[in-house]
Amino acid sequence: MKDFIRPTLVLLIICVISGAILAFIYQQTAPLIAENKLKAEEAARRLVLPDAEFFKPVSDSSEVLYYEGYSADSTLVGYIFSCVQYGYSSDVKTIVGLTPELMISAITVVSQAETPGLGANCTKDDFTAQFTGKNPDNIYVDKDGGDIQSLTGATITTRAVTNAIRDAFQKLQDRL
Amino acid sequence: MCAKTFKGGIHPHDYKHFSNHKAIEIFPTPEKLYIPLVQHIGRPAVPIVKVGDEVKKGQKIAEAGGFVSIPMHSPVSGKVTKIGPYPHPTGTIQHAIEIENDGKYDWISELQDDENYYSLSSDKMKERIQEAGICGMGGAGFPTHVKLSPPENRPIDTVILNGVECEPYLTSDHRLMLEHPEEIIEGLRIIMKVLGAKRGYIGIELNKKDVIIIFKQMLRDHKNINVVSCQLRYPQGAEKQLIFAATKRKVPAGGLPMDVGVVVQNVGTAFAIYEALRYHKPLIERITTISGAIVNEPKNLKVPIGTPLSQLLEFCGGTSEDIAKIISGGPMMGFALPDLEAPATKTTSGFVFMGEKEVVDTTEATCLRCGRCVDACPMNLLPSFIADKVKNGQYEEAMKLGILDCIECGSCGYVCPSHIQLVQWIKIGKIEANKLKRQDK
Amino acid sequence: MDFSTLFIIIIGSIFVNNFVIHRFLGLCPYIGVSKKMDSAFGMGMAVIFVMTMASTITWLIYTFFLNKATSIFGIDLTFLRTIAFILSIAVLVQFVEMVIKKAAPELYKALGIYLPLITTNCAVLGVSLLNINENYNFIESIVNGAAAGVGFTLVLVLMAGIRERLEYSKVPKSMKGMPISFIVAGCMALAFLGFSGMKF
Amino acid sequence: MNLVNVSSSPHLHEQVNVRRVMWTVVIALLPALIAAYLFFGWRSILITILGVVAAVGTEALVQFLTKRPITISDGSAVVTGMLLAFNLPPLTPWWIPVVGSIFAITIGKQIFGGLGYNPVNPALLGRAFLMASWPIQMTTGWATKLANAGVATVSGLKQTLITGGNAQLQNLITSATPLNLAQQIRGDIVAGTAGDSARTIFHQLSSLDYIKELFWGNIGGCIGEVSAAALILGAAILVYKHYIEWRIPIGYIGTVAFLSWMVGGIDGLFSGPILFHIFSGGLILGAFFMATDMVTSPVTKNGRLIFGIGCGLLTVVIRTWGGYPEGVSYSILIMNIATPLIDKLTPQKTFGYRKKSNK
Amino acid sequence: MKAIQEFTKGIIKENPVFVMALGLCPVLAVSTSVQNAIGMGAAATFVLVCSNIFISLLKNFIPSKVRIPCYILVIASFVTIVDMAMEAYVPPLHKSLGIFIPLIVVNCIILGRAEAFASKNGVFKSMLDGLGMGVGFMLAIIVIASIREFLGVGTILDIRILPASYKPMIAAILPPGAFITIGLLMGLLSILQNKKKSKA
Repeated sequence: MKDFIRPTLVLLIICVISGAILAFIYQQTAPLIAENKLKAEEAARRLVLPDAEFFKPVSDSSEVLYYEGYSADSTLVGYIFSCVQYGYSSDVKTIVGLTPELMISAITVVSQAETPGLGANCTKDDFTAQFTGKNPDNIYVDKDGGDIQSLTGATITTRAVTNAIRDAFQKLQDRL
Repeated sequence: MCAKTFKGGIHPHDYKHFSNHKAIEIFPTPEKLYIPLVQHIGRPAVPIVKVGDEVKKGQKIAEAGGFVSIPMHSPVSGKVTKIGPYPHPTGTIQHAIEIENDGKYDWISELQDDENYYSLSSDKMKERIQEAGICGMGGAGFPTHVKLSPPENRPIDTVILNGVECEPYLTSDHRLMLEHPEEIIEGLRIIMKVLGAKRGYIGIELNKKDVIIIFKQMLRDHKNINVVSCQLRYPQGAEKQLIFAATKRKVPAGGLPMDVGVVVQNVGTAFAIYEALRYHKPLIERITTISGAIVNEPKNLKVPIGTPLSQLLEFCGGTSEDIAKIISGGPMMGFALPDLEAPATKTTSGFVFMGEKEVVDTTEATCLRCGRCVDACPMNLLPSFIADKVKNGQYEEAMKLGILDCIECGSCGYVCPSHIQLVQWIKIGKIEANKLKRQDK
Repeated sequence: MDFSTLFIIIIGSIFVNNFVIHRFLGLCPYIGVSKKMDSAFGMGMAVIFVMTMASTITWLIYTFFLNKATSIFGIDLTFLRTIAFILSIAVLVQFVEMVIKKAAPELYKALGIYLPLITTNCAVLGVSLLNINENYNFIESIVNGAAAGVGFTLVLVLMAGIRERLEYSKVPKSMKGMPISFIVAGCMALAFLGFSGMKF
Repeated sequence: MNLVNVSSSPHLHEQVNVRRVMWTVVIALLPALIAAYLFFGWRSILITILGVVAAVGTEALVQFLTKRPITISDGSAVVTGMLLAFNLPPLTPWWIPVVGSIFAITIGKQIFGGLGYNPVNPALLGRAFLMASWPIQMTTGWATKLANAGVATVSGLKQTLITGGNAQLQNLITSATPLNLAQQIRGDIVAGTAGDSARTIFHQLSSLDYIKELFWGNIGGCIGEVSAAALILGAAILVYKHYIEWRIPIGYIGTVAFLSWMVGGIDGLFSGPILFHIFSGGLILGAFFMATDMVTSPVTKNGRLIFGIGCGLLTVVIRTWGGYPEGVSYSILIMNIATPLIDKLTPQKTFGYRKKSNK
Repeated sequence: MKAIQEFTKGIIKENPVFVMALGLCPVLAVSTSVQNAIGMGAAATFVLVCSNIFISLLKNFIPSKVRIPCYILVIASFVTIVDMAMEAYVPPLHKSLGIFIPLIVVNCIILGRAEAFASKNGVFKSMLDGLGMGVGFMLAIIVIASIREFLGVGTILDIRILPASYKPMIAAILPPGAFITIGLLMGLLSILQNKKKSKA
């Protein structure tokens, strides 16, 4: 019986101690992590809508649909929405900024795991810059007859970004 | 008429044109003969003569060493001069009885002509065959009386005479069939009677059309005997392949022809059986082909057993260039000999001589896994895989791949683009595999 | 139940994002247990079994104990994820070993020696973590676990086939063993790139 | 008596050896090269020569460095170099075939001990490597003789499609790789995002007139896959010589034909254009010259059939749902990897094999 | 003197990756860039050193029957700490290493050292051993990552080495590149070792 009790006890002790330590560290880091996340999101928003000072989420009953961006004097300077579509080998998530006239002010690809050197180039400025000033309702990849120049060798990724923006915009259009 | 055949196999050039038009010539008995005690499968024969004994032609000089063995008879009258080791046409050294020809050709007893041989009882027939020292004359040399005594539970309904002669160069069976068709048919009838078989077939390859025509004509009255014309394909003459071509029966892997109720005999054997029954003549001579591109006069010879090869070659006018290879038997399955000393035996269907140009390069390249050996294998084995296993000493694996079912026909080696000596590897592996098998038992 | 989603998960985990050659999970057994086809197959079967079980159990643990939104405790314990998963996998493997030993001695003979190796197979923990990361639901997690195991078995058996053949080849001395196995793995990964970007 | 040769039987041998087989393959590939020259110009020859020279040079160098006998004269490196170059676009940069050949010979072949030991086809491995490394160079640079007949790119064609113009479709389609185009159109049609003009083009592609063009080679594509006619001529040599056997090519092409008929169409199941799928892309080249590569295909007879069917299945799967327009080379590579397994799972029954009798 | 050996052996003679072929999954998975390699190496080293110290400290306290679960617990705790710390302080790195941070738990190097070394040796020695192994592990990933990043992107640590006109060999940073690189490196190492042996 003793053979049995001691190991269990030791295991239990170690469990409790490590659990306690982890809980402590978790409490220390959790706010930091949450803050990081917010910061990252905020940074992305600022990137696509540089004029805005603060953002206001506009939500449906359950989820956030889009953000409104306001300048320091509380005038509406644009909208921000995020969209996602499966590209070549991963979900490509894009954040899009719109001017009050509903033209694209800027976009940024925040997460993707496309082929390095090809699809992964969709995060580069050369690529994202071409969206600025376009009407999100009518963007197509050049191979589909539009004027979004596709990444060399990565039409599928390009299409994922472009179509995601268009689709998401068309869904939101009535609410904006 | 549709020619019959089997799956797999190869189409080598048959080289039969050297000698297939040459009538059988009788080779004059030489000064000295060397009669090996092993000319067959089974126990060696036991000499019953001593050095110095006088022997007559047809006299028994060695007794069968057991049931699976045959006696030997002197092909000549003369004196026993030596009993000892002598080169053998399998490329090995075997004990042989040396007899010096006295030039008298005295028979031990004059040949009888027993016209009523067919009415003999089957046991009597078998006895006479056994006494005549007959073994399979196609190459392996299995004692004939053993083959004619199947166990009770293996009834034989079919006898197939093997006149396929699929080995290139060899024409001895061809000439025999052409010149002695009646005797061969009689031989077949005897075998059928001994075994109580109802059907008989004679398998002949299409490159012997003349023989096929003759046999067809002669067999018109024999409703139960048919000629099977076989497609030109090597190894059509292998037992299992011939049985399949003639009867569509498949001999089970690891089994014997009698498992499907068939016995196969060589046409030469049938001829010897006929002679033994009708004339009480022991097996002391046979037809042998001496051929090859470098042989000046390729011939089919009726040769006394024990004649050294050197004399046979001399009789054929020697060679036009240096001999690079001497093959006892056909080039596909025969043995390469180191010199000309070996004598002709009961199983020697021919000797083939090759010059420098004909000898194939035997340096092995890497296996390309092309699978040509697989396509060629008449037994549907995987020769290259088996050879790989043998090379690595994995004999059990090789057994699983059926190494013991290999009939060593050489088709795989013939087609291998990498010139891998597949048959050689398999032969080595078989020895080891057999050892393992015995251990298991 | 959306079958097409499941189908995509299955194809994805077996071919497109094969655990071993695209996600680099379970490399140790991939290199270590791939010398003979029979043992590779045995290992594969054991892994399929354990991966499916582990996916099930870890998903349940995560959903009902750790994740704040769905937990019965109502507190966020996600930071205990790693510990909880690895311990439950270790216990699971032990338990499976015991059960198989009693219930199916034949199976135990075939799989027994591989089971202890599986605890430290990162593919098992990996699939559990991925199920959470990908937000798979219960059925999807189980299917993903099984499919990942099948994918693992597939490449393991293929690898074993090639390595058995390499036994007979003249690989340079310095490349023999592990180095050449990695080269083969590289060839496999190149070939499996053919599946990338597959969409239905 | 001088020493005579006492090797084991058989003492006869067919007039065949590795060198002869390999050089015959080279000869069998020449018609396709000539066709490439006719349709794409001298550059296709240059690319091929670069591939061959790099392959042979690498083989010699590696064998010299590892102190093995140098076997470049057996022609196998030449075949590898040629096949690799045949899988490249004619206008690809000059260094592509060179790098590809170096990779193919070192990693694909010599590292395993040389000819006969490589688990996968070196040329295809080289191509897969190039495809992964320089996809842009590998998927652009198509040449076509009829470039002046209209807009010669897929994008141009698609543009016409979207704006709805149907004029001179026939000429337009003679551009880039038709397979690529067909897949894109088909994808759009199935997804319901394409108009009637897309359907027209798809039907044009599968029309008999167009398939004639495909057959003779009046299309864009890789150097070696341009002319099905020239390839079949070369393959006939190999079949006649018994260097390739029917099971792999027939199993392969048959499966592709059936499956593409089943799923490759735009009007539901069993509406696919069979001939289009057979003659477009690299199927003929792959089925006769690459899948049949002796070293990397199964040895057993049933195994070869399974291998061919597997190649066909994967080709159609990749063509229809994959990220790449063409699945031939990847499907053969994958089946190469499965070859030892196939060999093991398809043991041959020995002649006369019976299940253990109940005796 | 001897203590130094405990440290250096892990770097070359008993290098966990190249010589003992342990912990391969993260080595191949995160070696797409030198930055990732350093991050992964540092994380693993931290866990190695800490777990070695603790296990060495607790070696007399832990009954041998449950030692493996105990080790796993200790290791998992440290891994979780690293995981949380990285997420809090270096989020981009945490993101790019992904599930390979929690997977340090099943890294055979760590459990292997705990079982083979720390449970039998003193605290100081165990620490040095852990440090040596960790550094060896880190160096190995860095070597592989340097090659892959150099060929596959043309940079090292995001500093452009090759001219911009260099067309990067993307395959090097894809899975096949990882396998082939490590295969060739191991082959190279064994050539060097053979040379050394033949000299000695």
